[in-house]
Amino acid sequence: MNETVVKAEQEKKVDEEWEPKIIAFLCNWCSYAGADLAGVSRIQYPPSIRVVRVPCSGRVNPYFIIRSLTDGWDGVLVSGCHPGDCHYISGNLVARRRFSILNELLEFFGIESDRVNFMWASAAEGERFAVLIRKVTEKVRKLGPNTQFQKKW
Amino acid sequence: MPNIYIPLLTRVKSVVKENKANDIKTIELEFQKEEDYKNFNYIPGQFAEISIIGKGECPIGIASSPTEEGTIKFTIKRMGTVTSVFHSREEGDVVGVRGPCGNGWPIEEMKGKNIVVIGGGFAFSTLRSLVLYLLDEKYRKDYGDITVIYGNRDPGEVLYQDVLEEWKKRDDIKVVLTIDREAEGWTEKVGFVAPIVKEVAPSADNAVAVVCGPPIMIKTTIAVLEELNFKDDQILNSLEMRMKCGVGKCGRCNIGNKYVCVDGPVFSLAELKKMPSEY
Amino acid sequence: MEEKLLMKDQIAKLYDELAKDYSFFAPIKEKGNIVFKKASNPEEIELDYFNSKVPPKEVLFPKMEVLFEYSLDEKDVEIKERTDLDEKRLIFGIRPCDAHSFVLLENFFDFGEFKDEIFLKKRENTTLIGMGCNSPKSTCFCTSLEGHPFQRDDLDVMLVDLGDKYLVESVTEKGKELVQKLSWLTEATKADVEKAQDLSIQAEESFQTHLDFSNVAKTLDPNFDHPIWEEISEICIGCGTCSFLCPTCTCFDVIDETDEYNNRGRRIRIWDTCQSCQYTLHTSGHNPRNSCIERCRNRILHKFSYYPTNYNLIGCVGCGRCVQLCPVNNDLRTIIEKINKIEDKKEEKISA
Amino acid sequence: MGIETDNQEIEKSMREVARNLLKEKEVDVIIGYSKGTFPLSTSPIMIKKEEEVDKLIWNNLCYVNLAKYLVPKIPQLLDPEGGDLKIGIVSKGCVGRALVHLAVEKQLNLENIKMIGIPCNGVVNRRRIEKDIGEKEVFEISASGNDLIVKGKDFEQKFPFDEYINELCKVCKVKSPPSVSEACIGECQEVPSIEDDFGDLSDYESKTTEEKWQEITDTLSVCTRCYACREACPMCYCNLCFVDQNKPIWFGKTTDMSDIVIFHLVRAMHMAGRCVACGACSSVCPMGIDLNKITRKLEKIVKERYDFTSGIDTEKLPPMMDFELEEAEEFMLEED
Repeated sequence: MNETVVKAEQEKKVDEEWEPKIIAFLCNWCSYAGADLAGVSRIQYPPSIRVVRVPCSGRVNPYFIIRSLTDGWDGVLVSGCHPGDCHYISGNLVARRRFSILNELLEFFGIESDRVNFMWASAAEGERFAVLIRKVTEKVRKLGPNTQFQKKW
Repeated sequence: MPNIYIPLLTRVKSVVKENKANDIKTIELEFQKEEDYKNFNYIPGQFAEISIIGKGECPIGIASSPTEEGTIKFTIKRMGTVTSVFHSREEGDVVGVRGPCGNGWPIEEMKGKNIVVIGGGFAFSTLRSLVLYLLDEKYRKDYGDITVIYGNRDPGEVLYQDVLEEWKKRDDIKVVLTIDREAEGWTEKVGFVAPIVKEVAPSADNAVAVVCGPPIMIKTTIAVLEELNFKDDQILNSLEMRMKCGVGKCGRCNIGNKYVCVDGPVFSLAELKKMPSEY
Repeated sequence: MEEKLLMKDQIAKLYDELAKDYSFFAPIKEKGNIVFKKASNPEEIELDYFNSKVPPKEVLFPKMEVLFEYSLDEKDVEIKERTDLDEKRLIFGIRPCDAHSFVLLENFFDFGEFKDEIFLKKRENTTLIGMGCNSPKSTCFCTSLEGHPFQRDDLDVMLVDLGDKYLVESVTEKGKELVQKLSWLTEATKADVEKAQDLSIQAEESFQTHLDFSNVAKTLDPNFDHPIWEEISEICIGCGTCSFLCPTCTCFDVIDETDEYNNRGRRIRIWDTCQSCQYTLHTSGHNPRNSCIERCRNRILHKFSYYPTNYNLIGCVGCGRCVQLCPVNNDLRTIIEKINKIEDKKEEKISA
Repeated sequence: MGIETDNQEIEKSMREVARNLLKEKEVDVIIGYSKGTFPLSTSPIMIKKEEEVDKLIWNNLCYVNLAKYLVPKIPQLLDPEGGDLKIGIVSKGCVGRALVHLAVEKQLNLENIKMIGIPCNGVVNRRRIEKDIGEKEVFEISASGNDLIVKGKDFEQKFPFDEYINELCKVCKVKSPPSVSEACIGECQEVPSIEDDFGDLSDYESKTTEEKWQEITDTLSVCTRCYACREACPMCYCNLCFVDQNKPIWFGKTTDMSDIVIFHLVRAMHMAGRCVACGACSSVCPMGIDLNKITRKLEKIVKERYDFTSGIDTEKLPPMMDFELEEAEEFMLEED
C-alpha cells in the first residue's frame, strides 16, 4: 500500500461518520418521478443526495458537473430516461454522447471519474433508483471528501 | 493613501420603479458611515462605481444632485449581470459605492450662461442631477435661462415624473417633453428630439447645450444645434464606455490618450472632434 | 573604491543573508522557461540567462491579485483590506530593460488623482539588484529607446558578470545600504571596473536591431485612419501574447469570486489584454474596437503615442519579448519600420 | 526532408499554382506562409498580387493553421459588400482537415476556397528545440540528411528530424489535404478510413488517476491564461468563449490550478470530434505547454467510440452533432 492509500484509510477511520454530499441532476419525466416513487414506496436509500430537477438529462451541461466539483460537492449524479424513452425523443441520447466524452476526459485529466456518475432510471423504477443511489454513495464514500479539484482560496 | 479599489458601504434606502416596462429603477443609497457621505463630494455629471459585493461592479451616473442632502441616487437599467442583481435589491441591502469618478458637467464654466439641456430616454439621469443643481436656490442666480428638452419612446418611459411636474410649475425653467409617436393621454409634444430642438430653437447666444442620449439622437441633435449656430465648444456630451476600475488603471475605456473614466465622461464636441472616433 | 566584487560561488551566501530580510525573487528555470519566482534555495537561481519569459512585473503586478476580501452574511458585508503590502521584496538579477519597465509602471499607477496603492506600496518596498546584459539577443532593441544593456539608473544595485565574479555597484541610497550590510564583499580593482566598461561597450556594439523612434509618436498622431493599420493587423490572430508578456502592459480585469458555501469572497484583478474582443465590449453589444485592426492599433498607439503624450515616456523598453513570442511573427520591429515609412512618403509628397 | 533544400521543388510548384490562380482570377487572395524575421519562425501572409507570389515559402516551421483566418472573417477577406472573397490557401494536411471540418460545421463554403495542397512531413517542434538548447540564441537552422542543424553563437547542435517534430506530426496520417471536392488542387490525397492504434498514449493511460493528475497539473502549472491556444485554434470560433461568459460566471479566470485545469478540460470537451490535430495550440503557447496529449486523446475517444476522424469526410456528421439509440454505455451505472 502506498502512502496516500494509508493516509486515506486513516482519515476514513477518523471520520467514520462522514457522509458524502452528492448533487443529483434528475430528469423531470423519469428519474425525478422514480425518486418520488422510491420515496412513496418507502424504499430506504442514503440521505446523501441533493436533487436538482432538470427538464431532461440533455439539459445537463457538462459545466454543471464540473462546476459542482469545483464548488466542493463530493459527487455528481446525472440520471435520465432510458434510451428510447426520452420525453423529448432524443435528449438523453445526446446527453449520453456528452457524458461518454466527459467521463473519459475526466479520467484522462486525473480527476477521479467515480465522482461523476450517470444512470438511467424510469418513473416506475423506484427500487432501481434506490439501489443505484446506494451504489453511488458507496463509490463516492470510498473516494473520501473532494479536495483535489475544489478551488483553493 | 487609501486603497482605491475598496468601495464605501451603503444601504438601500428606497427603490423606485421608473417605467412601465419595469427595467429601470432608481435606487436611493444611504452611507453606513456619516463621514463617508461627507467625503463623497460630487458634482452633477459624475458617476460612481457601484457594486454588489460578491457579484461585481458597474459604473453608473449619479442621478441625485449634491443639493439633495443625505443620500445619493442611481438610476439603473437592467442590462447585464450586475444591473440585474441591482434590480432585485430591497431596502436595507448593502451596496458598495466607489467614487465619485469622472469630471462631471463643468458647472463652474457654465456660470452666467443660458443652459439648454437635451436628453433622450434613460440617459437623463445625470441631467436630472444637473437641472436640480441649477434650480437650487443657492445656485439659480448664477445661471441664465434654463431650457429642458426631454424625449422618450412612449409616455411609460418618462423618468422622474415627480421632479418634472415640479419643474413645469416653476417659471424660471422651460420644460419641453416629447415622445416619438402619438399616444393616448399625451398632451405634450410628439416627435424625435432633434426636430423638437429645431422647433424650440434655443438661441446659441451665450448658451451651452448639454446633450445626453442614445448615439443616434446625439448625432441628429448635434446637427440641429450646429444649424442653430451652436459652436463645438458650446455643446457638451457625456460618453459611455466599458469600464472596470473607474479610476484610469484597468485600461479599457481609453479613447486616444484620454481615459473616459477620469478625463471624461463629459467632453465638449470640440474635444471629441480632436479625439479619434473610437467610441 | 565604491565598487565591490561578488564571487560566483558566493551567491548562496548572498542569498542566505538577504533572504532573512527580504522575499528573494530571482530568475528560476521552471519547465524550461525562466521566470521570476521567490527562490526557496540558492541552487534554484539561474543567472546564466537572456531574459525571463514572463516579465518581472509579475512580482509586483501578478497574474492574479486580490484587491480586497470580504465576508458576507444575510444583511451585512465586511470588507477586509490587504495587510501584506509591507512585505520587503528583492528582485535579484533583473535586466535593465525590465527595471526600466518599473519606471513606466510606476508612472502609470501613480498618474492622476487616483493612485494605485497596491502597486505603489509594493514598489516602494522592493529593491532591485540588476544584472547587465553581456550578450543581448538579436531581437533586443533597448538602445533604440535610450536604454542600454548596462543601464543602472533604474536599479538599486547593479551587477556585471565578469566571468568568474560579479562587479557590484550600488546606485541608490537603498542600494548602498544593502551593499554595506554585505560587509564580506571584497573590493574591486581598477582592472575589474575597466573590464566592466569594456563589456558594456561590447554589448552595446553587439546590438543588431536599431530602430528609429524619434518620429514615431509624431507620425502616429495624424495617421489614426491610415490604411497601414489594416496591413499591420492582417495576420494578427488576436491572442494577446504580446501584451500578456509585455513588461509595460498593465491592463486588468476585475472579477468578484464568491465562495457561497462559506459566505466569503474576494474581488480580484487578473491580467487582461486589449487584443481580446471582450475587452471593450459594451453591455449593449456595441464594441468600439470591434476588429483586429482597431485592437492592434490601440496597442501600438498606446505604447508609442499615448504614453509619450501622457507621461513623456515611450511605453516600450525594447526587451523583444513580443517579437519572439508572437505566434504569427507579427514583428514589432517591422511594424515600427512600416510606421517610419509613412512619414517618408509624406515628405516625398511635400518635396515633390 | 528538411528546412530549405528539399522543399525547393514544393515551393516552386506551390508558387506556380498560386501565380496561376491569381492570374486567372480564380482567387482574390492567397493565404500562405512567408519568411519569419528570425530563425525558427515563419509568418502567415496574404497575397493579392501576382508579383508578390515569390514571398510564399514552405518549410517545416510553418506551424500556424491558416484555416484560422477563414473563420473570424478579417476585413481583408471580405469584398466591399461584406461577402466572401475567393480564397486560395496553402494547405498542409491539417489545414485541409480544418477546412473540411469547418465546411461540415457550415462555417465556410468550400466553393469559395482553393486548397493548394502540400505534402507535409512534419512541423519542427521549436519549443522543444528552444528548451533543449537552453539559454542560447539560435542564429540559423538548416537541414542535412535526417538532422536539423541549429547554429548560434559558439555552438552548433544536431537534432534528429524525426524526433524533433511535433508529437502529433509523428503519428500524422493525413499529410496532405483530403481531396474531398474540387477545392483541392496541388498535392492532395484520398483519405480512406484511418487506422490508428494510439500506441503513443498507452504509457500515459496506464498511469493511476493520481499520477495523471500530477502530470497534468505539472504540465499546465505554467499556464498564464493568455488563451493563445484558443485564438490559434481553427475550431475555436465561438463569439463568446465559455470562460468569458459572465452571465452566469461558470468558471474562474484566475491562475489557480483548478481554474487552469478546468479551462483546458472544458476546451478539450468542446474539441471532441472537432479537433483536427494540427498542434497549433501547442506551437503557439508562449509558455511552451504541450497540449498534444489531450489532442491525441480526443482523437482516440471519437475514433474508438464513434469511428470518426474529423476533417476527412464532408458527408459524415461529427459525433457531437449526432446520436444513436444503440450505443456503448459501459460508463453508465447499472445494478449489479
